Amino acid sequence: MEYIFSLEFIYLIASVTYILGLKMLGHPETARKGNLIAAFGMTLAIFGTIFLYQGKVEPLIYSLIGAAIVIGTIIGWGVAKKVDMTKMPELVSLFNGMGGASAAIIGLIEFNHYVGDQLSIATIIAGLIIGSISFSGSMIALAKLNGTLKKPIRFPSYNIVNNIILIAILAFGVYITMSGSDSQMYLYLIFFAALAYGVLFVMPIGGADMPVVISLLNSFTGLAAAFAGFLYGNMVMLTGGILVGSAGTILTFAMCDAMNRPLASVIFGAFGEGTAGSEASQKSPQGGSIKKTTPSDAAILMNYANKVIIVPGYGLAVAQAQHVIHELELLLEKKGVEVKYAIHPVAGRMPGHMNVLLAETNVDYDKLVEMEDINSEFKNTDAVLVVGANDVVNPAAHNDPGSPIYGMPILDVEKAKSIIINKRSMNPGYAGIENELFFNQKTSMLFGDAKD
Amino acid sequence: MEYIFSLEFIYLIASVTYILGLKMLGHPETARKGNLIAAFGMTLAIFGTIFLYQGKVEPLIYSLIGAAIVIGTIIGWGVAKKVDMTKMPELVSLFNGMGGASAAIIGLIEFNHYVGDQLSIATIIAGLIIGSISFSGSMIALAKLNGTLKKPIRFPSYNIVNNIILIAILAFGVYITMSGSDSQMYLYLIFFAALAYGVLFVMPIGGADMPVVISLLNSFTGLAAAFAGFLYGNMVMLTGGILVGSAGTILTFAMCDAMNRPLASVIFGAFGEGTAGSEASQKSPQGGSIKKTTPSDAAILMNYANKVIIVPGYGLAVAQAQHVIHELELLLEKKGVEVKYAIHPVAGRMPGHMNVLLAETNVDYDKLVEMEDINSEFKNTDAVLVVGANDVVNPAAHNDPGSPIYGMPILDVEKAKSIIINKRSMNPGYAGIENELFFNQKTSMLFGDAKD
Amino acid sequence: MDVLIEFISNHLQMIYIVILMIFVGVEVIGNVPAVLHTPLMSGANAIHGVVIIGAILVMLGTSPDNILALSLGFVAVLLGTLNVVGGFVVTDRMLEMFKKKK
Amino acid sequence: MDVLIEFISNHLQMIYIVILMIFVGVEVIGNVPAVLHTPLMSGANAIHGVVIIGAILVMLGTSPDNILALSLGFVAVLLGTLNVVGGFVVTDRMLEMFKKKK
Amino acid sequence: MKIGILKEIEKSEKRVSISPKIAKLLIEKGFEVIVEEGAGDSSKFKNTDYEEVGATIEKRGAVYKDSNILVKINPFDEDGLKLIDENHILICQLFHKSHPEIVKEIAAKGATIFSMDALPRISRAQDMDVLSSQSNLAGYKAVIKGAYEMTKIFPLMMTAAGTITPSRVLIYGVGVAGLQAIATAKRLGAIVEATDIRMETKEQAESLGAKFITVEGIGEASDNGYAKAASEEYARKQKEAVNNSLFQADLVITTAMVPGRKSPVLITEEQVKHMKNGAVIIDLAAAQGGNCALSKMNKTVIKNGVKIIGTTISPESVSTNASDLYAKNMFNFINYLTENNEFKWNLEDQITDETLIVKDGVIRKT
Amino acid sequence: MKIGILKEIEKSEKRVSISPKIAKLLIEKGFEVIVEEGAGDSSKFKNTDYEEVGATIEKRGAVYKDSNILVKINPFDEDGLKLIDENHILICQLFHKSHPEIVKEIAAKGATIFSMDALPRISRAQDMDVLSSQSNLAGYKAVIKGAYEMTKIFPLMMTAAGTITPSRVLIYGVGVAGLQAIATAKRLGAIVEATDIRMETKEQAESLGAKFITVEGIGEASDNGYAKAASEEYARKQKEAVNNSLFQADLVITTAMVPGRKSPVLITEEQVKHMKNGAVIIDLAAAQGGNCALSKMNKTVIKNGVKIIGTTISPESVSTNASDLYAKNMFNFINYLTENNEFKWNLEDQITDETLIVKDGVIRKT
Ligand SMILES: NC(=O)c1ccc[n+]([C@@H]2O[C@H](COP(=O)([O-])OP(=O)(O)OC[C@H]3O[C@@H](n4cnc5c(N)ncnc54)[C@H](OP(=O)(O)O)[C@@H]3O)[C@@H](O)[C@H]2O)c1
Ligand SMILES: NC(=O)c1ccc[n+]([C@@H]2O[C@H](COP(=O)([O-])OP(=O)(O)OC[C@H]3O[C@@H](n4cnc5c(N)ncnc54)[C@H](OP(=O)(O)O)[C@@H]3O)[C@@H](O)[C@H]2O)c1
Ligand SMILES: NC(=O)c1ccc[n+]([C@@H]2O[C@H](COP(=O)([O-])OP(=O)(O)OC[C@H]3O[C@@H](n4cnc5c(N)ncnc54)[C@H](O)[C@@H]3O)[C@@H](O)[C@H]2O)c1
Ligand SMILES: NC(=O)c1ccc[n+]([C@@H]2O[C@H](COP(=O)([O-])OP(=O)(O)OC[C@H]3O[C@@H](n4cnc5c(N)ncnc54)[C@H](O)[C@@H]3O)[C@@H](O)[C@H]2O)c1
Repeated sequence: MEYIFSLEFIYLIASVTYILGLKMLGHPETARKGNLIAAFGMTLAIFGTIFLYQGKVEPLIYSLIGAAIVIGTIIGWGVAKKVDMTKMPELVSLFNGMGGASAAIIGLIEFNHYVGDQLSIATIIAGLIIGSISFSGSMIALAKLNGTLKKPIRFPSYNIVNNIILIAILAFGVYITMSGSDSQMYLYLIFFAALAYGVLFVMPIGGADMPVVISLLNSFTGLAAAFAGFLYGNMVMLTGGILVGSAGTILTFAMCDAMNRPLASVIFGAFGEGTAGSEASQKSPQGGSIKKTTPSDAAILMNYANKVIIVPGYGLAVAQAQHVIHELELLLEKKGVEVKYAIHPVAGRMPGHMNVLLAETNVDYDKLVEMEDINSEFKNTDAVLVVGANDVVNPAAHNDPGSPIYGMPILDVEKAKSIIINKRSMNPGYAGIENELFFNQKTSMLFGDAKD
Repeated sequence: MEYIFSLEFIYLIASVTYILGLKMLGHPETARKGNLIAAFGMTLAIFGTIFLYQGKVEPLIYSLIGAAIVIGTIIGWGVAKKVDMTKMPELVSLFNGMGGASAAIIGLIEFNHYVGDQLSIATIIAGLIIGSISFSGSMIALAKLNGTLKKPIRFPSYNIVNNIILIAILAFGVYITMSGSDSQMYLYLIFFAALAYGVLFVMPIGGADMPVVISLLNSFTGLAAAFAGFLYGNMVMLTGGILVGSAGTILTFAMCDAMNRPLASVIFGAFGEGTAGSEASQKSPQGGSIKKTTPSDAAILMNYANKVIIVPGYGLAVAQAQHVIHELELLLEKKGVEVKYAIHPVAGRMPGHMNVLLAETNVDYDKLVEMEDINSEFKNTDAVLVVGANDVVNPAAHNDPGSPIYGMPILDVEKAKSIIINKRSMNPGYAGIENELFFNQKTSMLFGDAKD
Repeated sequence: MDVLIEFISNHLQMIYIVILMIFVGVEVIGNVPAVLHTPLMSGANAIHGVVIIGAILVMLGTSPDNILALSLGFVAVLLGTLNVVGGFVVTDRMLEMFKKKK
Repeated sequence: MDVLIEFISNHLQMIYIVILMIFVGVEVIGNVPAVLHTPLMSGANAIHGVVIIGAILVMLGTSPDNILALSLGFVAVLLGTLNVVGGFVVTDRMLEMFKKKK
Repeated sequence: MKIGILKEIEKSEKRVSISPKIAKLLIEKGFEVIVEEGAGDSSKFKNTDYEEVGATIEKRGAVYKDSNILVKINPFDEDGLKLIDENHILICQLFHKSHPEIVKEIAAKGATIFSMDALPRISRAQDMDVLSSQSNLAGYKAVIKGAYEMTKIFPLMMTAAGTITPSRVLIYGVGVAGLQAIATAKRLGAIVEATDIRMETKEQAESLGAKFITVEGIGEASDNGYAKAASEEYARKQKEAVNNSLFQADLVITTAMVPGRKSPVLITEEQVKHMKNGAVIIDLAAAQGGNCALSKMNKTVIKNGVKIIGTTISPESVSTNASDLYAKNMFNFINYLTENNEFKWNLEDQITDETLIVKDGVIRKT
Repeated sequence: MKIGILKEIEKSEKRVSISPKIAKLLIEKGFEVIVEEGAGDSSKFKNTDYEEVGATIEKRGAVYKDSNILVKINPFDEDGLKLIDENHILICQLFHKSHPEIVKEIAAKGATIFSMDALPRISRAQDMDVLSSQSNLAGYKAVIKGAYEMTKIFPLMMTAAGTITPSRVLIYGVGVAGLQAIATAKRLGAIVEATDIRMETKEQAESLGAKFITVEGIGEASDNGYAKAASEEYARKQKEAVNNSLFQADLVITTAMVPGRKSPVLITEEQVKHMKNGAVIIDLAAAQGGNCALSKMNKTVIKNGVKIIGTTISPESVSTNASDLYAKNMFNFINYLTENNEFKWNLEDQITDETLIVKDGVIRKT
C-alpha cells in the first residue's frame, strides 16, 4: 500500500515537472532551468518505477534493466555531448526515433498478454503503429538532414498512394482489434507496414523542411507514449505523452508559420527545395537557399549578441524607419549589447544621406563609423542588421568585374557571425509582438548573405 | 446508463467552455465572446442536471426548482441590466456573495445526510465555512463600495483577534469532522462564526481596495463550489470551482500589483484610505485620491478610444520621448484612432519648444493644434495623454487666484472622458510588454486630474 | 496519516484533475491588461455560480416533506441563479466598452 | 456505440485529465520565439522518453525465461534511455547560447 | 480711441509695431488705426495691406496729431518727442533705465508712456512679453547668420569625398534667445555646448540636446527669471571652464544680459587669440556693450581670423515674423489694459504698475 | 613628380584645390607639393599649415615653372595659360564643352589636361566626383543663404505671441544639390516641395521628407544620372503643375542643369510677378544662364518684392569644407591615374578616357 502511494505520488511530481519544464523552456531566460527540472522529474519517475515496483522480480531482470540504462546513458550522453552544434537537429531526430521504437517494441511484447481485451489491444496496436511510423520517419529525416538522402523522391500521385497505405494500415489495425485474433503474424505485418509508411511519409519532403517533420513525429511519439500509459493506467506516461503530443502539435504549426508556409505544403512538398524556408536557429548554410526569419527571432538573436552593427541604406530613408532603428539601438544597449552604425560613404542617394537621417533621431555621433574604420570590426561582430541597404554591402563589388559597382569599396558584412537583411517593409506601423514592435514593423527578413 | 453518460458528457463540455471562456476573457477582442461561451456552457450544465437526473423526482420539486431559477433569472438580469456602470463593482460583489451563500446552504442541508462519513463531512464543513465567509465578506464589501460603510473600523491588534477567530473556526471544524458528531447546533455555530469572520475580515479594509477583496472572496467562492463538487463527485462543479479558485487568486495578485501594493498591505490595511490605489477600469472619481495605472492598461484605453489628444510639455523634452510618442501616435492611427497634439503656447521652456521637438520626429504639422482651437475639442475626446506637462494643464490657472499661473490660459483637459498623466520617467529603454514597449518606457501614470 | 495516503491513492485522478485545473487557471489568466481585471473577475464570479448545480442536486435529492431542506434548497438555487445570470450579464455589460470600432 | 459510451463513462476522469493536459500543453507553448523552437522540440522529445517507464514495466513484468520478451524489452529500455538522456543533454547544449551575459 | 502706428526710423530696423493682421483685430475691437506711410514696407507689409483691413495711411505728422495712442518698437527719438503732448499715451520698448533723458522729456510733455520691456516675467504676462517673443527669433536668426558667415557647414557628413566633421557651436546665456539658438543649431546638426549662470538652465539646455558646461561653484541665484550680475570670481571660473570648448568652437553665440546693466564681458581679446582660424562670434548683447570685448554694435570685426559680429537681441532681419509677434504682444497688452476701448488705469495690477513709467507727466519708475 | 597648387583668381572664389590635409597625403605618397603663396587663405588654411605638412610655398610664377602637375578648381585663365608648356599636366574643372577656346590654347601649347567635370557618373568613380561633392555643399549653403535673406523664419512656432506658420520652400531639380537642399530646409522645419524631370527622383525627394510635384506626362529619361533637355511641352506642363506651390513659396531654390547646355528657364518673369512679396529665389544655375529668367550671376535682383539671387553650384562660401572635399576627390583621382607616382595613361579605362580632354596637344574630346 505504502509504496504504491509514494510511487503514484512520485509520478504526480514528475508530471508536474514536465509541465513546468516545458513552460520554462518557452522563455530564453528560464529555458535551461526548465530543461533540468524536467530531466529531474524524469529520473525520479524512472527510479521510482524500478525500486517501488511491487511484487517479486528476478535480480537478473534488475541487472538487465540496470545494464540497459547504464549503456543507454553512456551512449546518449556521449553522443549528445560530442556532436557539433550544426548536427543538433539530426540528433533530436535520432533520439525521437529511439523513443518511437521503444514504444513500438512495448506494443510488440505486450500484444499477446492482452489478447481478448479489446480496449487494451486497440491501445497496443495504436501505440505500435504510431511508434513505428515515428521511428522509421525519424530515421529518414535523419538521413535527409545529414545529406545521405539528397533529392526528395516523388512520383506522380505519390500522396494518393501514401494515403491509401495509411488507410490500409488503420483498417487492418481495427480488424485485428475487433477480430480479437492473437496472430503474431498479423502483429508483425502491421508493424512493418507502419515502418514502411513512416519511410514513405518522410521521403518526399525537402531537407529544409525536416525540422517541421521532426517536430511532427515528435508529437507522434508523444501519443505513442500516452497510449502505453493508458495501457498500464500509468499516469506519468499518460500525462507526459499527451503533453508532448499537444505541445508538439502546436509547435509544429508555430514552426510552419515561422517559415510562413502551411503545414500541408510542407508535408505534400508543395514547394520545391530551392525556396524552401528552413528552421530558424539552424546555422548551417543551405546551399544558395534563403532563410526567412521572424522579428522576434532576429530580436533574440541580437539580444544575446555582444556586438551588433547596423548598416543603414537608402531603404531606411524610404521607409523613414530611422526612429524605429534608433529605439532598437537603445533597447539593445539597455540589454548590454554594443551597437554601432556602419555608414558607407555612398549609402543613400545623396552624400551624407544617412547622417541626415540618423541625426534626426539624435543618434550619438560617436556611434556612426566610417567604412574604412568599421570594416575591420565586422569579423568580431555577432550580428549585423542591414536595413534597406543593398549595393553598399554587395560582394559583387569585389567579386564580379562585370557588375556596375565593381571596384566600389563596400562594407564586408559577410565577415560577421550572422547577418540579418531587412528589405522592403510591408505596411510600417503595424504593431507586432513583445518588445520587437517597432523593429518588427519594417521587418520581413532574409537570413544569409546580402543579395536580392 | 445512457443518460448518465450524456450528462457526464455535458459536464465535460461545460468545463471546457469555462476554460475557453475564461481564456478569451483575457483578450479585449475576444472577451465578450468568451463570456457568452462560458454562459452557454453553464446553461447546458444546469438544464442537463435537471432533466437528465436519474431517479424519480416529485413534480413539486421540479416546479420549485423551476420557480427559483425563473425568479433568480428575472431579478439577476433586471438588476444587472439596470444598475449604472459605476455601480458594477457593487454588483459583482453582490452576486459573488449569493454564490457563497448558496454554497454555504448546501453545506447546511447536506450535513446530516453524511454524518459519519468523515471525508464528506470535512468537505461539507470546508465548503460551509468558505462559502459563509465569502458571503458575509462580499456583503460588507458591497456596503463599503456604495459608501454605506465609510471609514475602515480598526482597533488595536485587530489582526491578531481576527486570526485567532479564524483559527478557532478551523479547529472547531476539524473537531466536528473527527468527532463525527451530528449536532445541528455545532453546525450552525460554525456557520455563524464563519459569517462573523467574513464581516471582521473585510471591515478594516479601505473602500478603494474593495475590488481586490472581492476578487479574493471570488476565488474563495470558487473553492467552496469545488468542495461541493468533490462532495458529489460532480466534475463540472469541481473543475469550474478549481478554475475560478486558481484564476481568481492569480487575478487578485495581478490587481494588487496593478496598483502596486502587496496583497498583505491591502488585507491588513497597511495604507490609509487617502493614498489607497483603486482598481483600474472603475471610473467613479475617488475623492482626492490618485489612481495609478499601468502602460498596457492605458494603451488599451487609448486603443479603444475614438479620439486621443496628446498634450506634450517640458517633461517630454527632458525625457527626449518625442520619438516614442510619435511611434505611439502612428500605432494608434493604425488602429483607427484619431490622434492630435494640443500645443500650449508656453509649453516647454522656450517659445515653440514643442514644435522643435515634434518636428524632429516629423509629426505631421496638421496634427499640431493651438490651444484656442483644441480646447473646444476636449469634450468629445475619449482619452487625453498628458506627457510631462503640468502648468499648462493646471486648472489652478482658472480656479485659484492665489496661484502664480492664475490668469494664464490653459488646456482644459478635464473636459475629456479620461485623462492619463505621465510624469517623470524611470529608466527609459527598459523593454516592456506587447506593443506598449516604448510607450511604457516613460510611463508610470497617475489617473485622474492633473496635479503633482 | 494513512487516512491521507488512502485518500490520495483513492482520488488520485481527481487530484491530477485538480492540479491540472490549477495550471490551466493560472496559464489562462497569464498577464491580462489591468482594464480587463474587473470584467475577468466578474466572469470568473459568474462561473463559480456552478454551485447552483449542487443546490439543484440537493433539491432533487430531498424528499418533498422535508420543508426546511426544501426551502433552504429553494433559496440556494435562487441565489445560485442570481450569481450565474447576474454575473454573466454584468460581465457582458462591462465588456460593451470593448466593442471593436469599424 | 455502447462500447464507446461505456468506455467514456468508465474512464471519465482519464478523459478529463487528457483534455486538461492538452489545454496545458497548448497554453504552455503559447507564442514562443522561433529561436526557441528547436530547443523546445528537443525538450519535448526528451520528455516523451517516458515510454522507457513502459519498457521497464514490461521487463519487470516478464518472466526471466521469456528470452524474446526480455531481449526486446532490453532494447526498448536501452532506446528509451537514449531518448531520455540524449534528449535532455542535447537540449541543454542548445540552450547554452542563451546563457545570460554579465 | 485712435491708435497710431509709427514707422521705425533706425536704418537697421526693419520691423513695425503693428502688422496688418493685428491692425484688423484692433479695428474689430473698435479702435481706429492710423498707419504712418511705408511703416510696414521693410517687413513686407504694403500700405495697401493696411488699408485693406480698414486702417488709414497718413504722413508722420498727421499720425502724431490724430491719434491718442502711439505705438512704436524703439524709444521715441528727438523729432518724435517734439510732436507729443499730454493727450498722448505712448507704448514702446523704452528701456527707461538706460534712457532717463527720454523719460524726463516725456514727463515734461505731460504725456503717458508704457514700456514693454518693463513687463514682469510672470506666467500670465507671457503673451505680452516682447522680450521673449523677440529674443526668441533673434536666437534663431543668430544661428542662421552664423551659418551664413562660416566657411564650414554644420552637420556631420560621411561622403565618398571624405567625412566632414560637424561644426561646434558654443552658446553663452541660455535664455529665450539662447535656447532657440541651441534648438536651431542642433537642428542643423552641429555639436552644441552652452553655459549660463543660472543653474536651472542646465536641464533646459539638455532638453534641447546641448551639452551644458557647468561652472563649478556656480551659485548665482536668479530673480524672477533674470540673472543677477556675476561675481568677479565667477567670471574667472567661467572662463576656465569654457575655454576648452571656446577654442574648438566654429561658432559662438552670446546672449548674456543683465537687465539695465552693461552686459558682462565673457570673451576677452586674449581668449579670441586662441580661437580657431575662421571661427565666428555673434554677439547679441552688443547693444549693451557686448559679451565679447572686441565686438562693436552693427559692425563685423575680424581679429586674427575670427569674425566678431556685433548685433542685438532684436531680430530686425526676420522683420515679417518679428513684427507679427510684437504686434500680437501689443494687442494682448492693449487688450489687457483697456475695457471697451478705455484704459482701466488699475495701478494695483502688477502688470500695469510695472510697465507704466510715466503717467500724465508723473514719473513712476526710474 | 611635382604637384603645383595654384591660387584661384576669381574674386568670388574662396576655395583651394588641395587642402593641407591632402597635401600631406600626397607628400606621403612621394609627390612633391608646391603651393602658391596665399592659395589657402580664404579657405582658412594658412601658408604655415602647408609648410607644416612638408609642402613648399612659392610665388605663382615659380609654381608654374617647377611643377609637372598643375592643380586648380576653375578653368585656367589667360595669364595662366601663358605660363604652361608641353611638360605640364593640368587638372581642373574645365567644362570643355563651354570653353572650346581654352581647350584649343592648351592643345596649342602641347600640354595635357584632365577635366574633373567630365568624370563619368559611375559608382566606382563616386569618390572622385567633384560635381557631387561640391554641389552637395552648394545645396546646403543655398538654403542657409535663403534663410539669411528671408524676413521670415523656417519652422512652425506656436508661442504665447501667436503662431508662426512654417515657411514654404520649393526646390527645382532634385540632383545632389537639390537633395541636400531638401534635407537642410527640412531640418530647419520648413515645408519642402520639389520637382524634377527625372521620375526616379520622386522617391528620393520623399525619402527626405519633401513633397514631390509630379509633372504629369513626365517621361524624360535620364542618361547615366544626368537629365536630358526638356521638351517645350514638358516645360509648359511643369509650370502649370508648379505654379500653385511657386506662388505660395517663401524660398525657391533652383538647381536644374543640363550638362554642357544653357540651363532651362523654369521661372519666367511673368511667374515672378505672382510670387509672394518678400519671397526669395536662389538660382544655383545662374552660371549657365539661370533657371529664373531674371537671375543675374553673382547679383541680387529685386523684382516687385521678390529677391532673386544668382549664384553657382560651386559652394565658394563654405570654402573650408568644399576645399577639403575637392582635394580628396583630386587625391583619389591622381591616385587612380598614377602608379608609384607615374601616370598609367590607360586610355581603355573609362574614367581616364572620358576625363582626358587634351593629351600632349592632341584634343581628344570636344
Ligand atoms: N550617396 C550618393 O551620393 C549617391 C548618389 C547617387 C547614387 N548612389 C548610389 O546609391 C546606392 C546606395 O546604396 P544603398 O545600399 O544605400 O541603396 P540601394 O543599393 O539602392 O538599396 C536600397 C535597398 O533598400 C530596399 N528598400 C527600398 N525601400 C525599402 C523600404 N521601404 N523598406 C525596406 N527596404 C527598402 C530596396 O530593396 P527592396 O526594394 O527589395 O526593399 C533596395 O534594395 C549606391 O549604388 C550608390 O552608388 C549614391
Ligand atoms: N514657453 C516659454 O517660453 C516659457 C519660458 C519660460 C517659462 N515657461 C513656463 O514653463 C511652463 C511650461 O509648462 P509645462 O507644463 O510645459 O512644463 P512644467 O509645468 O514645467 O511641467 C513639466 C512636468 O514634466 C515632468 N517631467 C519632468 N521630467 C520628466 C521626464 N523625464 N519624464 C516625464 N515627466 C517629466 C515634471 O514632473 P515630474 O518631475 O514629477 O516628472 C513636470 O511636472 C509654464 O509654466 C511656462 O510659463 C515657459
Ligand atoms: N515664466 C515666464 O513667464 C517667463 C517668460 C519669459 C522668459 N522667462 C524666463 O526668463 C529667463 C530670462 O529670459 P531672457 O532670455 O530674457 O534672459 P536675458 O536675455 O535677460 O539673459 C539671457 C541669459 O543670459 C544669462 N546670463 C546673464 N549673465 C550671465 C553670465 N555672466 N554668464 C552666463 N550667462 C549669463 C541669463 O541667465 C539668461 O539666461 C529665461 O529663462 C526665460 O525662460 C520666463
Ligand atoms: N551613381 C553614381 O555614381 C552617382 C554619383 C553622383 C551623382 N549621381 C546621380 O546623378 C544625378 C545628377 O546629379 P547632379 O546633381 O549633378 O545633376 P545636375 O546638377 O546635372 O542637375 C540637377 C538636377 O536638375 C534636374 N533637371 C534638369 N533639367 C530639368 C528640368 N527641365 N526640370 C526639372 N529638373 C531638371 C536634373 O534631373 C537633376 O536632377 C543625381 O541623381 C545623382 O544622384 C550618381
